[in-house]
Amino acid sequence: MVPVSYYVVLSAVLFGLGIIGFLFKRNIITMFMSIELMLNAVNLAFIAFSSVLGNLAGQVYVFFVIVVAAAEAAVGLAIVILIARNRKTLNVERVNLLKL
Amino acid sequence: MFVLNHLWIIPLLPLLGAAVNGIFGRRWPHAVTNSIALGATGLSFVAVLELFREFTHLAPANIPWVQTYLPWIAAGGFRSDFSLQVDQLTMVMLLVVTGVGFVIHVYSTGYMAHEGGYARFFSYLNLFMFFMLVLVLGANYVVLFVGWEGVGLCSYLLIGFYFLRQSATNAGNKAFWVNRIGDFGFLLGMFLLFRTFGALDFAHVLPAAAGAPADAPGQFGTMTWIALLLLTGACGKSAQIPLYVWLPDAMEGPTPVSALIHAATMVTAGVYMVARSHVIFLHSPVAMTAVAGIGALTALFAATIGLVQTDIKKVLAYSTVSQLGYMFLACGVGAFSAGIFHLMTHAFFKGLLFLAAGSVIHATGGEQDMRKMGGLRKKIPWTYWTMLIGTLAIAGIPGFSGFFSKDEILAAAFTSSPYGSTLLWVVGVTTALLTSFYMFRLIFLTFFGSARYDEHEVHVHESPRNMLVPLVILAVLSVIGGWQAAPALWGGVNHFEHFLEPVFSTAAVVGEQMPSPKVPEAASLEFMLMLVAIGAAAIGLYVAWRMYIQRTGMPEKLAESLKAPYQLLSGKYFVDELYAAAIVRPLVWISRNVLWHVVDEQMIDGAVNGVADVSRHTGNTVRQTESGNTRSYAAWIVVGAIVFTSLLLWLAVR
Amino acid sequence: MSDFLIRHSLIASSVVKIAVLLFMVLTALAYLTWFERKVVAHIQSRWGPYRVGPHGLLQPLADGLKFIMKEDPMPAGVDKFVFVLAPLLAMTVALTALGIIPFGPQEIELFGRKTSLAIVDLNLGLLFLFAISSLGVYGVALAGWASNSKYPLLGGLRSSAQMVSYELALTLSVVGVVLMAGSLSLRDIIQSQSGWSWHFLPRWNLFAGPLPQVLGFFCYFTAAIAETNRAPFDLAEAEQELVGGFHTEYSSMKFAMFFMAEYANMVTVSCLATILFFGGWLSPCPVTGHWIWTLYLPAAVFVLGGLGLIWDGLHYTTPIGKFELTVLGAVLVGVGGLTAAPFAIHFAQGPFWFLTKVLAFLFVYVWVRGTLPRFRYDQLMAIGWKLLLPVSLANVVFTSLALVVKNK
Amino acid sequence: MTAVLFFLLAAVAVAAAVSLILQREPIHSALSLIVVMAALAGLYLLLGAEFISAVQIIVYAGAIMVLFIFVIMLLNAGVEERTQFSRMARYIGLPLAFVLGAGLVYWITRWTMGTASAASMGSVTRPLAMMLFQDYVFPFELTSILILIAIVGAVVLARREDERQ
Repeated sequence: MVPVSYYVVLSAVLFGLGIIGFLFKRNIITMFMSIELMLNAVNLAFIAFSSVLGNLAGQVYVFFVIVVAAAEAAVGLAIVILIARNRKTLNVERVNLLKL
Repeated sequence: MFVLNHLWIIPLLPLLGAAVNGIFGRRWPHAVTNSIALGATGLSFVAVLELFREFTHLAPANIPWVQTYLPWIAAGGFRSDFSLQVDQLTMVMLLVVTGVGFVIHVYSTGYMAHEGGYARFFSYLNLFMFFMLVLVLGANYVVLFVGWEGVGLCSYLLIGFYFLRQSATNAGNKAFWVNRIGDFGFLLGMFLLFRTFGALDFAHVLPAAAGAPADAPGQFGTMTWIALLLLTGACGKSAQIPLYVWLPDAMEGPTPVSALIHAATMVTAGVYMVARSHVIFLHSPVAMTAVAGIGALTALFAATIGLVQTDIKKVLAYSTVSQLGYMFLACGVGAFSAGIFHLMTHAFFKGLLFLAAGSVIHATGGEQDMRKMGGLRKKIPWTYWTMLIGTLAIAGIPGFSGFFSKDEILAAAFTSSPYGSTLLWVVGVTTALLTSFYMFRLIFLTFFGSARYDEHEVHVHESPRNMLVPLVILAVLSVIGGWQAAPALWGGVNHFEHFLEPVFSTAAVVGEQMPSPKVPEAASLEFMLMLVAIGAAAIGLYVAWRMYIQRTGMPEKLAESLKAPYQLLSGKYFVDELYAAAIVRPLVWISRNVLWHVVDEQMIDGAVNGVADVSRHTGNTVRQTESGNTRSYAAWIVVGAIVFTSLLLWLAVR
Repeated sequence: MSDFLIRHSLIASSVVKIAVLLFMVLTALAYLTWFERKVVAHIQSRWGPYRVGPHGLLQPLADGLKFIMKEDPMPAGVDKFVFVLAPLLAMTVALTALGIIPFGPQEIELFGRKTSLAIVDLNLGLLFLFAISSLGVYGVALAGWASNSKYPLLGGLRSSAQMVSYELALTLSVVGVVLMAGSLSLRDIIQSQSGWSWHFLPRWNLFAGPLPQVLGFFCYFTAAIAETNRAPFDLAEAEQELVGGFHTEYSSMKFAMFFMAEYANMVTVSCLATILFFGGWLSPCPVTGHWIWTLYLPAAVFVLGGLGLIWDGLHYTTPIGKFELTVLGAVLVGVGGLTAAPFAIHFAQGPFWFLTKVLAFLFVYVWVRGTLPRFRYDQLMAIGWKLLLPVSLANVVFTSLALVVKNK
Repeated sequence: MTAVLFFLLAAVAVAAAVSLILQREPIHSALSLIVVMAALAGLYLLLGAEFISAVQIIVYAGAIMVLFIFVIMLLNAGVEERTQFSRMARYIGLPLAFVLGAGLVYWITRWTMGTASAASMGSVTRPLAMMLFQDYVFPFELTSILILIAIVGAVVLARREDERQ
């Protein structure tokens, strides 16, 4: 059997990758995906712990996380559409009016 | 027992009147305003009468009757409630305040009928009534102080009632400031009281003080300091040297105000306070001497100034000051009941005099200078007669109220040891002489001789009835007001003194610790003194008659011959100028050059602007991080996440 | 060799089953096209394919040859990876979904290991079926995007929107059945429908249970047609307006993959309809008592069909036709005899009934296509969101209420 | 067996995540993300969370990512341009991410945890449902409300100006 710490390490790695993606992608949609990646990593950790602790609460929380992610995607993508419509670009570095 | 159980009714009624008139009165016709103001005052007067009836049936054990309504300040050991108290002294004050107050309210409806701000005037007046009643009803120094400050406020408002006149506003400010000085002393005295006795309720303080050891003559102990500080407050409120300067200027206010506030009631608050805390004063010979000295000095001083004043109200004002000096003199020689007695009679006749003067002014169309009057006797007989009665009363002509009270004071000043002394008595008698002189001078200048005003412009007319009725009432009171003391003349009992006995009995208690205040005086001596006093009054009357009826040219000659003293007197001893040079100008200079230009502009504004600059510059620097670039923000978020996570893990492992 | 197989019997049996299934399914798909063309033709009173082989029976072969032979151009400026990925994805998903369908109750012995008549038998079968079929949209969407051409893009957009919208209704319409069965395993669902009410009416979910799932079935079937982008919901490939829709740029094998994926989806959906609402492999008539003869229905059908074919072949015009048809008929008769044999008769029941029902559904599919005109896009969306979704929700609510009442 | 599967899926997931970052074509990133999710679903199966893994596929892969791709197609998002306006992210971003990831890994490895036992709990679907609809019913309803709000918000946001009236 695989020690749970492996799963958690994997989730940590995925999380870190998500952060890197979030930091290094310029495309708003891709950054969004990176966020989803982080969420998934967290879910993995949840599930791993729930299975090692024999407690289903972890899975319940994953359920909620997924729901929230869905809502977030709906609203966020709507916002992305607005941005693309108004600024004619998806590059976050060109969407920087809010400064100084 | 209704009013006794609901003392709050008495002050509350005027407050309601003030509120209603002040808020809505501006749109209402005078009739409504009158009914409200008079209703409020009259009702509270009725309540006081009822209270008096109930009070007489009260068992001596229950006196003073204290009613505590709600706790007000409770800080550490300090506790002060909204509590009212009734005893004989309060009773007298209540009767005077509400009675005279009501009468003057009635008078005002006539006097102010043609003035602007009618409702405002009555609202202020009612407010004054409220605070004055709180003052006399208060069961501890704090509540008393509330009333004290409140009446000060109302006096300020009413002096500056014609706020379009620069002089009026200045006078108001002057009164306010001078009173501040006194109140400062009063506050310090209260603090010291609390520090000494741990409470400010009369019920606690006075017995405790009675039990405490008295200061030896010439010793400046705690008692002395308390007494002197309280005396400062009293001097401020009751216009004694050196703080009397505001009262003459206070005549800028409407005449009823002068009558009610600056003659009958408020200015006597100082006397009331001294009498209220007589125990403390009795414990310090120094303080007693100070009170007596200040009183005597003020009496003489003001009287001399009054000799040469030409403004009818100014004369009365200075006479008020000197009469107040009389009261202080009485308190100073331990004859507190005499002082209160004079307070009452003075309230009657001085109120009467002011109202009459007001009537004269009203009749001559706002003329206040006596040199432009004369021969009004026939034209305004009612005013003339009532004012004459008042003059007789204040001059101490036998049979009139002033005679009894003044006589008592003089007797006490002469006889009562250890405080009394011949000197005080001499001063008192001199003052009496001067008083009768300038009062009759006023009468002769105003009502006798030939008319010195322009007949065609000024149509002299008798005042309306609602002004005359109060005059009559007060005149009657000025006559009979002193008769309770009459029996003392033929060895009977002085009812007034007897009535106040329980209050000042503590004086007797204290008396056992020191040489007895009153030596049993021989009736003959008493009689002698009385004769001298009457003589003094008569001399004053005669001299005035000589100078202003027989040989009307005499005063000018006199002024010519004695130029320097005349200038001195007419210049009121240049006290105002002295104060201006010694205190006011330096203060102004310091305020402008130090407080304004240095403290305010440099320090305070500097601090504020400095703070603003600092924050602005920090903002400027921090602002650089707000690049508007989401990725930078993300990086910052990561930094935060790292910090937070490491912290959590550290806590978890630690 | 054999012991190796026995040691890894799980893998081995799976491989075998997959191979068999693939063969059958692909053939079936091929002949499904023939079937559809025939039916539509007769609906429109045409003959349909007739030339290639008797009754055009060899048409599918010809089509297959054509697909393979054709040139496979790669349009300019396409995203090559995605362009290739899309049809594969569609195909894979469609076929994977079929792997969960159980075709019969009995278990078979493979390499000394009993396995069911499905490639995998999950206890969350239904859920996974939806999970996989929900991936089907990618094939279409990616194809539309990768083609770098406006008609495919529009088609892809349309179909992805359409699929996502109807997936909701599809999933919700099934919940009623799941509630009644109390399980997500297809096998359990079928088992829960066994039995007869009043001794003649099978207790299938369509007309039995606490609440007959008529509404559920209606929603399911409508949504299913939309899911599979079939007429009248085939806007993604509306020839008249979008040329070919998402597969405009595709040709030869890639196009064939889309084609097969579509038909595979049809089959899957029909199977699911059978399982969920029509009692899967359960026989419509009780096999007990004096109904026992129904055990021989499969054999009878096969034999009669075979005899009919032989008769038809004898009268057929072309010699090849004569030969083929008679041979085919003979084979069918043989199969019929086989199914009548005592050792196989019980085993044959399940698959026979199952496939019969599926065939019926496929016929309905074609029938609908031949009958109904295409919807407008806004109508499509309106139906999806404003009709099917509420109705299926209501179905869920009522079913649960009925269950509560029943369990009281 | 499970170990092999684990390392296989883990490798797939990490590789796909890396490619999500490296791809410049948004749609490729999306596809990589889908792969990650599929791999994760497999891992969930290994961990015995079959229901969640199905949900993962249905919701994430089947709905959310479809939405992403839909938007990408709608906006016709091309290759992203590699601008470097943010010095912050450019210079210290990578170190930061590594610090965080490495730190997490380090701390995790320091702990000794039991082994994940997929078999330990049989079919979790029923107990999960019980938990969801009994113990966690309130959060559940809350999330439903959240979804509703999200729908409304998305509609309001995404409609065009001229459709307002």
